[in-house]
Amino acid sequence: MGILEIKNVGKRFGGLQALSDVNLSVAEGSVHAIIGPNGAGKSTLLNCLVGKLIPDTGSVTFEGQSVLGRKPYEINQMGISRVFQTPEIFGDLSVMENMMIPCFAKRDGAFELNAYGSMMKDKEIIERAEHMLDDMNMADKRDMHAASMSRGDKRRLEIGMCLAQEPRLLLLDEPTAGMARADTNNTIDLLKHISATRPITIAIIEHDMHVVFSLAERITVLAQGTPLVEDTPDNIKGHPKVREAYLGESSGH
Amino acid sequence: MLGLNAKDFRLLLLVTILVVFAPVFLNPFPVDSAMAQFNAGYPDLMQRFVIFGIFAIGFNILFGLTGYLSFGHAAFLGTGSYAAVWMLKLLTINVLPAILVSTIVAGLFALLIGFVSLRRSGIYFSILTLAFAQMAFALAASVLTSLTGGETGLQTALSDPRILDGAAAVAGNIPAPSLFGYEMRATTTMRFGDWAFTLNLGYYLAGAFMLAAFYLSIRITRSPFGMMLRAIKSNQQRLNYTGLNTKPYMLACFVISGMYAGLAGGLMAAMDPLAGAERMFWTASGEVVVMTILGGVGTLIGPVLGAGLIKYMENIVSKINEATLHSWFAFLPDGMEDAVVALIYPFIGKGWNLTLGIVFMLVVIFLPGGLVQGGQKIAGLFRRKKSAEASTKAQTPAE
Amino acid sequence: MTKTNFTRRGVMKTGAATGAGLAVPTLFTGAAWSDGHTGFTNAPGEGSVTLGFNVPQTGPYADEGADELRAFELAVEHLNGEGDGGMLSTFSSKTLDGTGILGRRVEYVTGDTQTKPDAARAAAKSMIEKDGAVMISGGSSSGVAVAVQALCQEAGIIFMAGLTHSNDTTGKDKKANGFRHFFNSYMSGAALAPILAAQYGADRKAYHLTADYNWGYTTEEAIRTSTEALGWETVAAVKTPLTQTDFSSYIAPVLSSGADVLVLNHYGGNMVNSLTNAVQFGLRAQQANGKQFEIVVPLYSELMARGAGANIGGILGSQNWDWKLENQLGARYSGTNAFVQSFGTKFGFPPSQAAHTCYVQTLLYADAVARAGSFNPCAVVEALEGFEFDGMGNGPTLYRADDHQCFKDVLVVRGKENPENEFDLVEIVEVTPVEQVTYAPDHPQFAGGALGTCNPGA
Amino acid sequence: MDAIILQTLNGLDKGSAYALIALGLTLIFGTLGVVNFAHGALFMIGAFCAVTLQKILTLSHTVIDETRTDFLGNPMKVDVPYIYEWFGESTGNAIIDWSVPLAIILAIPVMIVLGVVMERGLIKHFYKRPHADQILVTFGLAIVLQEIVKYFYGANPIPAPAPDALDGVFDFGAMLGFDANTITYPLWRLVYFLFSAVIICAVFAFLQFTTFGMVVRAGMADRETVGLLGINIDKRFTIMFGIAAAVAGLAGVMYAPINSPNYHMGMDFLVISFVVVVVGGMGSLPGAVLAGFVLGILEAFASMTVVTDFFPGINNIVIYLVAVLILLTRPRGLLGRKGVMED
Repeated sequence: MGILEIKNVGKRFGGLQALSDVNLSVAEGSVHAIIGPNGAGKSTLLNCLVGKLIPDTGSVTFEGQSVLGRKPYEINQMGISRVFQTPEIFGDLSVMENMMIPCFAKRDGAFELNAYGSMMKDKEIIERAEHMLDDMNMADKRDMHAASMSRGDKRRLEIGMCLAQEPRLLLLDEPTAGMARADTNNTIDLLKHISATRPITIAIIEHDMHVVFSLAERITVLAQGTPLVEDTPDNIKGHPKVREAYLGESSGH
Repeated sequence: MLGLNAKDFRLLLLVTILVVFAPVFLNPFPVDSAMAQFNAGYPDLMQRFVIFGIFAIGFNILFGLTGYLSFGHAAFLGTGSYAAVWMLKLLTINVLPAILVSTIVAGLFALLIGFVSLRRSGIYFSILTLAFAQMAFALAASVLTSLTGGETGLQTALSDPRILDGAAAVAGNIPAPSLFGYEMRATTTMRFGDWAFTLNLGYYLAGAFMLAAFYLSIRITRSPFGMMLRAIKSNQQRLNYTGLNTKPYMLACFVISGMYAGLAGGLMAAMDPLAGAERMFWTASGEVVVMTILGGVGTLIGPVLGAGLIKYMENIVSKINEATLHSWFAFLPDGMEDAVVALIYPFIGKGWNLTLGIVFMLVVIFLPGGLVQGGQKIAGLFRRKKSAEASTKAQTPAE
Repeated sequence: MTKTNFTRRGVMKTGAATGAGLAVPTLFTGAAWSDGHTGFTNAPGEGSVTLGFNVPQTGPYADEGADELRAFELAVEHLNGEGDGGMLSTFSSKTLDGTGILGRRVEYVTGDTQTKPDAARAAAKSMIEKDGAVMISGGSSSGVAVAVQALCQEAGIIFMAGLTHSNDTTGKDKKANGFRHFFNSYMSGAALAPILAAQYGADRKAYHLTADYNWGYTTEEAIRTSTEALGWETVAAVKTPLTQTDFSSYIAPVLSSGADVLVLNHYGGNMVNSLTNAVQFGLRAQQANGKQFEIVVPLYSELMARGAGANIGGILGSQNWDWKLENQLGARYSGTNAFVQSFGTKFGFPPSQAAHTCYVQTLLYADAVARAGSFNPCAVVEALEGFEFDGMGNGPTLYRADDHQCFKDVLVVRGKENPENEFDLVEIVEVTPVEQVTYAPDHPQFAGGALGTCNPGA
Repeated sequence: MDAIILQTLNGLDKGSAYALIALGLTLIFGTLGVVNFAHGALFMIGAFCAVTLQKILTLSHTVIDETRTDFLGNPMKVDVPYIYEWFGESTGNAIIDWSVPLAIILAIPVMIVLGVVMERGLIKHFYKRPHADQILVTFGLAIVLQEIVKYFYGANPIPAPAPDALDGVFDFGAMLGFDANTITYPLWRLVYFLFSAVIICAVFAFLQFTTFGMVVRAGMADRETVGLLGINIDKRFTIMFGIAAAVAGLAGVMYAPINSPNYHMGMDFLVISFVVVVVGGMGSLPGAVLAGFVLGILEAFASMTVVTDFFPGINNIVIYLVAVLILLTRPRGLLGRKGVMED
């Protein structure tokens, strides 16, 4: 029984069957990649996991509890954090404030009317946030305007913000898309480090085979809305079906 | 001090000094000099400064922090006024219950309207709030006349029951709103040579409320709640995916902001027991938007400055008439006097709106951050002159 | 009550006397007005007295406000003995001699009501608190008049209403410190009804369009009551929103309703638009129930007539005063020509009824102060209550003590079909004598409210 | 039945004014994303183009007529329009009579120039500024334009009647088989309706069938991509601004005979036109037109006594009530696109 169980999930948009009969199990503590050509339904699947979309059929359970019908923030509070394709951070806020928000969310839950207390005097939160910044090697950027950082730093901050909530499952949506090689490698190292040092499950949707094969312990190949194969990276590399459906066209990677 | 950092405390101190000594600062010219026209230190205008300051501070909590532009905020001010006048009519001429009830009623009204309007964001939210306010105005001015006094407005009357102190009224005259017997209009004039400064009880009561409101707005801005509101403005999606429910945050903010408006409305009624429907018209909502932007959106002190500037124009510039102009320029030769008067005349008196429009444009073109930015520029000039101490501190938000 | 006698001129004098010292606030408690010039709000100093003229300077009524302001300027000139004296020579009371009021030179301050009760009160308060005005006058809507009147009552200032036509001003919202020279809705109804019956017949069916606010309500009620008493039937009375600009959807159903008269209980911009729309829809050219279809506008004003252009041709309505009155109806209306002469000479065109009422109100106030020998509001109230006068352009007039309303003849006018210029748009049809428009103080249309007692403030 | 037909006509007529103003506004607001509070003022200036032309045509010199006296007893001064001297009195009067339609010729260049100057001189610098700043600057501009008009023309409405030939009523009753005079409708209002239909069609045709229109439409959809293609989209947007101003101005010119123009008429329409644009859906031109007519017709029907008897006061609030209901059931208005001005 995996930490995330996807059973018979289907989703239709008008005439397009985006997902059909998707079955997937992500083992606790693993790094699981979901790959597939454009339009294979990767993003739709991800959106079904985080509450942005509700599948027409099937079930999605996280640690045995259904996530279907729950709002994104509720699913997040269950222990699933999401990293976006383009880093989604609070650009108008300082880096420290960015980090404090998930700390509050972890401690106080989805809503807390703390309108009178001073944010800068909350020792517990400040310590946690500073600790997380240290962890992410961003302590020196503490007071920077988040929007003014490089893309790589934004990505790093976003991942840090997700980790600050101590999620059991981290979902990443093409985390290296549009990144320079050096930034990509940094991100790979960071994720490896996270996986090695924390009791966390990582599910990653990725286009870049270099990233996938550097990180993943298991890979699911999605094509035309349905899982084609699921196996270890080594087996996937040589799998004829995968070559046919996917790798052939993306040999450039 | 008071749970504020040094910088915020200094700001609060500055505002406190301004409020306490406003009767002096606003009357810089001797009473009988030609410039006395520009004195603004009389009770009504000073009351308006602080009351509209409260309104704008409250509006800024919503708009400045979350970026949600309510175009119907005057509805809460109006509701607060009606509630306050009804309290003055039915319960007691003491203003405290009226102010309290006006804040609560406006808060409840905001809860209702916010609950519906916050289902949408951006321009759709703005239009929803506008639509609700316009409906409130239209109904108050017509169908609900028995409740609101219609277009004429709701006033206190000789026949009001006033359960608590109705009997104590002086025969033949409606009692003036008071605080435990001290009338809001009670005024003392202090004279220093040619200068006169007017101290008014109502002003100081409103001023005290304004300081409390200002202090509270600093606390809110610096609180975790305030940070969440700024986070909503910055990236609502990320906030949702960080396990935070934006809805109650927005609603709480909307209600708080509405209560500020209600407090302002209640104070207006306490200073002058009249509540009219036009307080809810869209132009009144637009006015607070303009005050906030003019002063500086998202800054603590900006909205108060914006409110002050607009009320000053409305009450001082509109009162300068042609005769006043002639008296100012009487020292010039006749032809020149007429020419100068003719040149200035379109901008004052009945032309005060023109001046207002020009000021709006000049401020927004040359001071993109509003009056606060103008102040910072001036302060910056002084600082540079003093020394080259470069204070490259990190950008503190919401200054 | 700790309300200091705050007068700028007074301040100057005492300030000079006490030197640079800190004056102790003086406490006044109900001093009798008879012992002089203290004991009330803004008691003027020896040299001059300040009056406050609060008129709309922005918004739709700004032109009317400008005309009121001209009249005030003229009145102040005449009081101070400048210009040709205007109505001072025709006024039946002869206490005013062109030396100001009680020997004090008259000065004035102006403010902008914006035709909003709130703004009007702010402007009035500024005049009272900052400029030391002892009387406020002006305004061009009943909402403003009622709001400012209440303020003046509270502050202990005399309010001489400008253009306000709602029954409420001297009805349920009347105040001891407030006085109205202008006529009201009831008088319009009482004056118009007989003439309508005479001109259009007694078996008419009327359709009312009424502006959805207080003035509209009282006017509709007055016209309905008066016309129904003479046999007219009211087919429908429809309320139109205050902010309406296009009245087509209210005009369109009129013809098919079976009505043969349309009564437009609208004023200002509302009236210009509704009348224009009604004429556009061809109502004036129609026959209904075998009769010519007619339109009635209970309250006429020269500025509105100008805005409506040719559409006012042949339309009946009532007015407080018209500049042609004396020329056409003789010496009963003396004062009219004197005023028109001085106004026309100074500004180049004849005055409006708004200007007239404001001019007269200023003179009446000054005269009352002079007769009472005091600026104390209570003395002024006493002097004005029950005051009978003549020579102010309206014929013999009474300021009734019960409600502070003036009673005088009311004009019924008709829009000219081919006006020669933009200042001569109406012709006088008839003047309804004062007896016919007088009502009992407790008339149901004026029920509720009480004058209270005069308040000298301080 | 006749009442329903009449109110439908009224609704279409109100709707055409709303639609025309909203059409121009949506070009600026719905697509360029600029909150233009001065749009109402453009409408007002359009109406004053009609007044101005009337004034120009009646420019006069003064002749003193000794035989008559004025109200002060002085010899009467009589104004004789120059146009009488050039064309004779009857032709002159005919020209003056047609001044409103003629004002279209004046309004088109005036409004386009005004729009372009506004965009180049002011709005251009505000594309990247927050909406708040756009509100303040355009609101300021609206006040200034309004006050300038007030300075020259006063606050009182100024009548600008339709030509006599178009001033009557049209009898629909006879046409539809009812009795004569049961359904009559003012000719000029029909003219206004047809005129707006023509303008609306012209704007749509322009955007649909010209290269210019195609680029603008592409620019509305994705400004950056079109920019990358090397097409000077900014210049085209300037022209678009001019067109939007012209549409508002023409709506104003032709509106002048319906209600006498006054200096604040723009503000009266401003709020309604924003509501119309948003109810129609941000970024949708057909949506703006549709919403204009829908709200116009609903407003007309809400004023019927059968409706107000049932729900007193509904005629005061119908537009806003409907706006609320539509926005709550259709998150992006009637035909709105996703992602325009939602944050």
